Amino acid sequence: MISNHLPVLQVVLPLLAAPLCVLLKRSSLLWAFTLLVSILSAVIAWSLLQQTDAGIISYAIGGWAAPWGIEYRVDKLNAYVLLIVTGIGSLVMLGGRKSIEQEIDSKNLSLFYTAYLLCFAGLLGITITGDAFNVFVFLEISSLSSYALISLGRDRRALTAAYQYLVMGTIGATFILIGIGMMYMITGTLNMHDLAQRLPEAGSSRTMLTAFAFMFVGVSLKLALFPLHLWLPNAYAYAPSIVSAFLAGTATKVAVYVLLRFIFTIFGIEYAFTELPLSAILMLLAIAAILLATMSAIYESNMKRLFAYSSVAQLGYMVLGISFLSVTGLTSSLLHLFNHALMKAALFMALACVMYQQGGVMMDNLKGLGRRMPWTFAAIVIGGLSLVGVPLTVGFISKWYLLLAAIEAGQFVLVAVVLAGSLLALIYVWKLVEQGYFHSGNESITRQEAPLSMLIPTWLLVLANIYFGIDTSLTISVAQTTAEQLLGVTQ
Amino acid sequence: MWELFILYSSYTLLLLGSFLSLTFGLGLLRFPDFYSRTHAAGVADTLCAALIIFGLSLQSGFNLVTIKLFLILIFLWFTSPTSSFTLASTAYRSGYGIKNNSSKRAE
Amino acid sequence: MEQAIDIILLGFLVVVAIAVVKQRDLFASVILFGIYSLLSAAIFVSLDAVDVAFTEAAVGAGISSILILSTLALTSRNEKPSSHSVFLPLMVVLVTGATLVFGTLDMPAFADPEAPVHKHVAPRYIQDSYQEVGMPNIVTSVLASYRGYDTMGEVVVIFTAGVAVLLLLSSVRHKEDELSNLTDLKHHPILLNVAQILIPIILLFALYVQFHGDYGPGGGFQAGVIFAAGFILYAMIIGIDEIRKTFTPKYLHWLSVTGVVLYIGVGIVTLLLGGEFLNYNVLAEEKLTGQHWGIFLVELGVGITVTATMLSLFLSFSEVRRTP
Amino acid sequence: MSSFFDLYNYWIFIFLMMTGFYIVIAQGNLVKKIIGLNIFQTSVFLLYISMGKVSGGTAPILIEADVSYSNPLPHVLILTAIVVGVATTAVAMALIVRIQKAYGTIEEQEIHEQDASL
Amino acid sequence: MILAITAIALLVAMAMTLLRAILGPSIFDRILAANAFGTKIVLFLGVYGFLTERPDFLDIALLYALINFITTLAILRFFESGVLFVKSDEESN
Repeated sequence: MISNHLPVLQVVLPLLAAPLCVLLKRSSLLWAFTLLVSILSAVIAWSLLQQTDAGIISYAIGGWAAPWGIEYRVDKLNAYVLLIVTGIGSLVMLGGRKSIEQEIDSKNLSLFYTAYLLCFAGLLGITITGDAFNVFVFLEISSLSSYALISLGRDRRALTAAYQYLVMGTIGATFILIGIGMMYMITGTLNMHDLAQRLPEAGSSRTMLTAFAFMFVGVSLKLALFPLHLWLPNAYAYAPSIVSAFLAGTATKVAVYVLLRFIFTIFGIEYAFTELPLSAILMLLAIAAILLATMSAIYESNMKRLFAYSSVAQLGYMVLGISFLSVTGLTSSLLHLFNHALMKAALFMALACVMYQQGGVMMDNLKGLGRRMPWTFAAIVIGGLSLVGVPLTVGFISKWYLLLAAIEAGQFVLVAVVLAGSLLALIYVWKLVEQGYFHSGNESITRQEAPLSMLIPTWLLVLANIYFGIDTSLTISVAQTTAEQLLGVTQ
Repeated sequence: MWELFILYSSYTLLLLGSFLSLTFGLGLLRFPDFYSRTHAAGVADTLCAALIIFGLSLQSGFNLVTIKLFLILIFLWFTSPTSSFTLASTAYRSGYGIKNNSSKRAE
Repeated sequence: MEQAIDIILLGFLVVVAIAVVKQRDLFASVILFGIYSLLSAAIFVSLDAVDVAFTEAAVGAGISSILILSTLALTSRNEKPSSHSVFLPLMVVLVTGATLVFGTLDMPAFADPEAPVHKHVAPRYIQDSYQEVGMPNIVTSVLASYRGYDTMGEVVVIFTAGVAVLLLLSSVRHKEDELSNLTDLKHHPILLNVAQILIPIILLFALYVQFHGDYGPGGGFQAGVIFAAGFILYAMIIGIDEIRKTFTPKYLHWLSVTGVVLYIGVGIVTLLLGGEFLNYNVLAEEKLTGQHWGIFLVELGVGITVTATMLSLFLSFSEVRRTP
Repeated sequence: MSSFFDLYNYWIFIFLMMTGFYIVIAQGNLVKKIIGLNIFQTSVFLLYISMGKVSGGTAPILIEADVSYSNPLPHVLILTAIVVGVATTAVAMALIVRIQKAYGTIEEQEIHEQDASL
Repeated sequence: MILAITAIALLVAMAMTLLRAILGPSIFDRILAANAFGTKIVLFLGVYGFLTERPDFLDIALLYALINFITTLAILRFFESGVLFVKSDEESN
């Protein structure tokens, strides 16, 4: 019986758990409770992914059939993203306790976990729903809670970063709202599946074009697609470490999912790529993101900002993959979605360890870190190499597929761009290595390794980076079937 | 006959109310300083509301709508003068525009 | 006639909006925004959206204004002229606006009954909701039953805002036992008397709105706001201390949790009874009775959470220390 | 082809939306930006509601008489959106209060100057 | 017809009130105008309900009256509590 209700439980479980945090006072209990909820969600996501083998799952909430009520619609793509979000969430939470206790005021702990779970539930809600307006509602749940979470950073700049994010995020959400309104105006429905069928029937019109434009800009704001990424570096840099790790691993991935969903499912490839020059637009934005954001990262001295800029660049790779409109390209995007979540979660977790021991994540804090915190620093180096795309790491796999897609499309300029991006990334990774291993300074070196409770989850993520870089059968098969499903290719 | 009488008295009340509301607007706009504007607003507002609401309730007959109309009237009668009074008193306490003209605190 | 009224009201809106842009006094901007909100609520009425008008008046003109005012009281009143270049924002706005206007060109004419919007999903709500849900107010049926899940999200949004504000302001708030000289308006005897008469009426009105939502405009959200407004009035005139002692932050937080849990709980119960999440039909033997119970309970949940959160927001802001 | 009188409503709403949007991106005071954001959102709500209007229709609360009703769905959506709007405003205001405490100003420019001078 | 005249008269009064709210000059004028505007809109909604033959939505007008009162008081309260007013006073002197 319960397996029929899994789609709704996926969201309702953390949503119900969030207010219940008020019952718990002790930090350890709160942490254990949140972790339990995260893991249960991951289990649900895993079994949903299994269930999608048999076809698309549709769940009518309230018992009202699809276009009238709100539908949860799970296909391979959502299930895959759900698994990423819940998996990263669980691992981050597993290692988060010490860092949270250190960075968050003890009297705010229960509210913090409430907000965290709300954000978690919001992201899941966006991903799983089959109703366009419901996306907006859950988007706001996750956004509002993430504004609060970001503002909890110790630096006062966290406040301005959160404010900036709030303004940009609300503009984005309002644009999405306008887009949804116009789509509703053309078709009279809000259900995505129904929209997908009725939009082509309505024929292309200027209203539809505007709807598309507003949805695209709105989602791009949430996605931090270049040049709308300005809120992201500060938001990730000044948020509490665990929040950065969680958001970097999940929030932008969900935004990419929304982009995919509305381009491929709602508007359809036909409209988006044939009638509109979307491919070219995406390609240009992606190239700009890859090159410019990576360059900004090189000059950054705050590590969290550095990796935040690199996130913008990595999002560029995902968007580039989409722009090819081929199975290989899309596979590379989806792979990168997963891989980048792993890399960034690992890196930000490692930075959380640095923050925990050193009290800061500036370049200076890295001096001699290779000897003071060897395990943590090794994690940062491996994560960095994965970002560059060195073989035997996950980064290599997605870059490889991206290159394949570029070659397939005959776009040799893009091959050059991807390679240049990787080389530029190598520069900032080398800067880290140099600081960590060669600038030991004169002070006597004392080992100050992070506590095991943080180190183990970090290393789990790092090992996942390596494991999925070697054994690619699982990820590639899922990504490939999803890509085929999205493109409507049947084999 | 009776209905006609009711209807016409309703019209009279409404027209009177309209006239008063115009007077009120004019007073608010044209009076030279804040306190006389308060006067215009406070006096005309209350009577105007009463006239219009009586006029409307005559049209509706006696039902839930009338009750609501009277509730609104009571509410307005309580709140509108109270706000005007509080406003004037706050302005007075803060020493606004008592001797020199309203230009002092003009922003 | 209606069109003329419509045009005049819209004209007012335009004038107010431009005035807000020009205005440098933030207090005046808030007052103008309140007017803007009231005006748009009047337009909502003229567009037949009475429930929306109800909410907009309560929220936009009421709660939002009060929140912004509370912030201004803690910050500064005058906006400094910015040396921003006007050109770039103006361009962005012009391009966005032009895109939107371009989009309207293919839109169905205003109020066209043949527009696709009225042809696909909505007719079922209008024709069958009375048989399926049993409420004369279609908006309530759709809100609480057909799209009840959105409304659950809405309650969670409000709850999230409450949590976020508590988190943000906790470090700058007065301690619970630390009494500060929060002012009241008790020295106005007239005000005091009026308040004592009005407040019970307001609370009664809130109850009416809460339970009359099936038949007329209203429902849990609006009622919650009115409830909170009543208490806020009390706090402003008779004294905030009594309110603070009655509704401690902890108590309010518990209340808002109760509301959310009540809403989700109804969903869980329907799951356990074998229906889909929030399928109220299974709550009773008779489908319509089930719907009635379900809607009653979820609206109650909404009302509780909204009252508690709005009050908590107001109190959070009013307890912020004035000195750093 | 639609004529001016069919669409002027929408255009006024768009003008209002853009006025709000302009306040958000052009003005430097943090509170003012939020007021602009509210105006922006309220105008979007107006746009939504106007598409639910049916000429000759009446409010979607059933009455005995045989009349046509306006579309209730946009009303429901906007009810939710209004709530989201006030929630955003509340969080923004709390942030502004904290920024005032931390920086002593709520002007964007002065905040940037303070951050840059670090 | 008469109802329409009343509605128009109220709208004209609203326009004048609005002008006062925008022109100021002092904040008190604006508050006064905003408050009066609220009253006018309450009356207008009443009349409008009768004009469109669905007068059963007077709850909204009632709510307006209430909210209007509360916001006016809120504004005044912050003036009474002094902090702001004193501050801006010092600035202007």
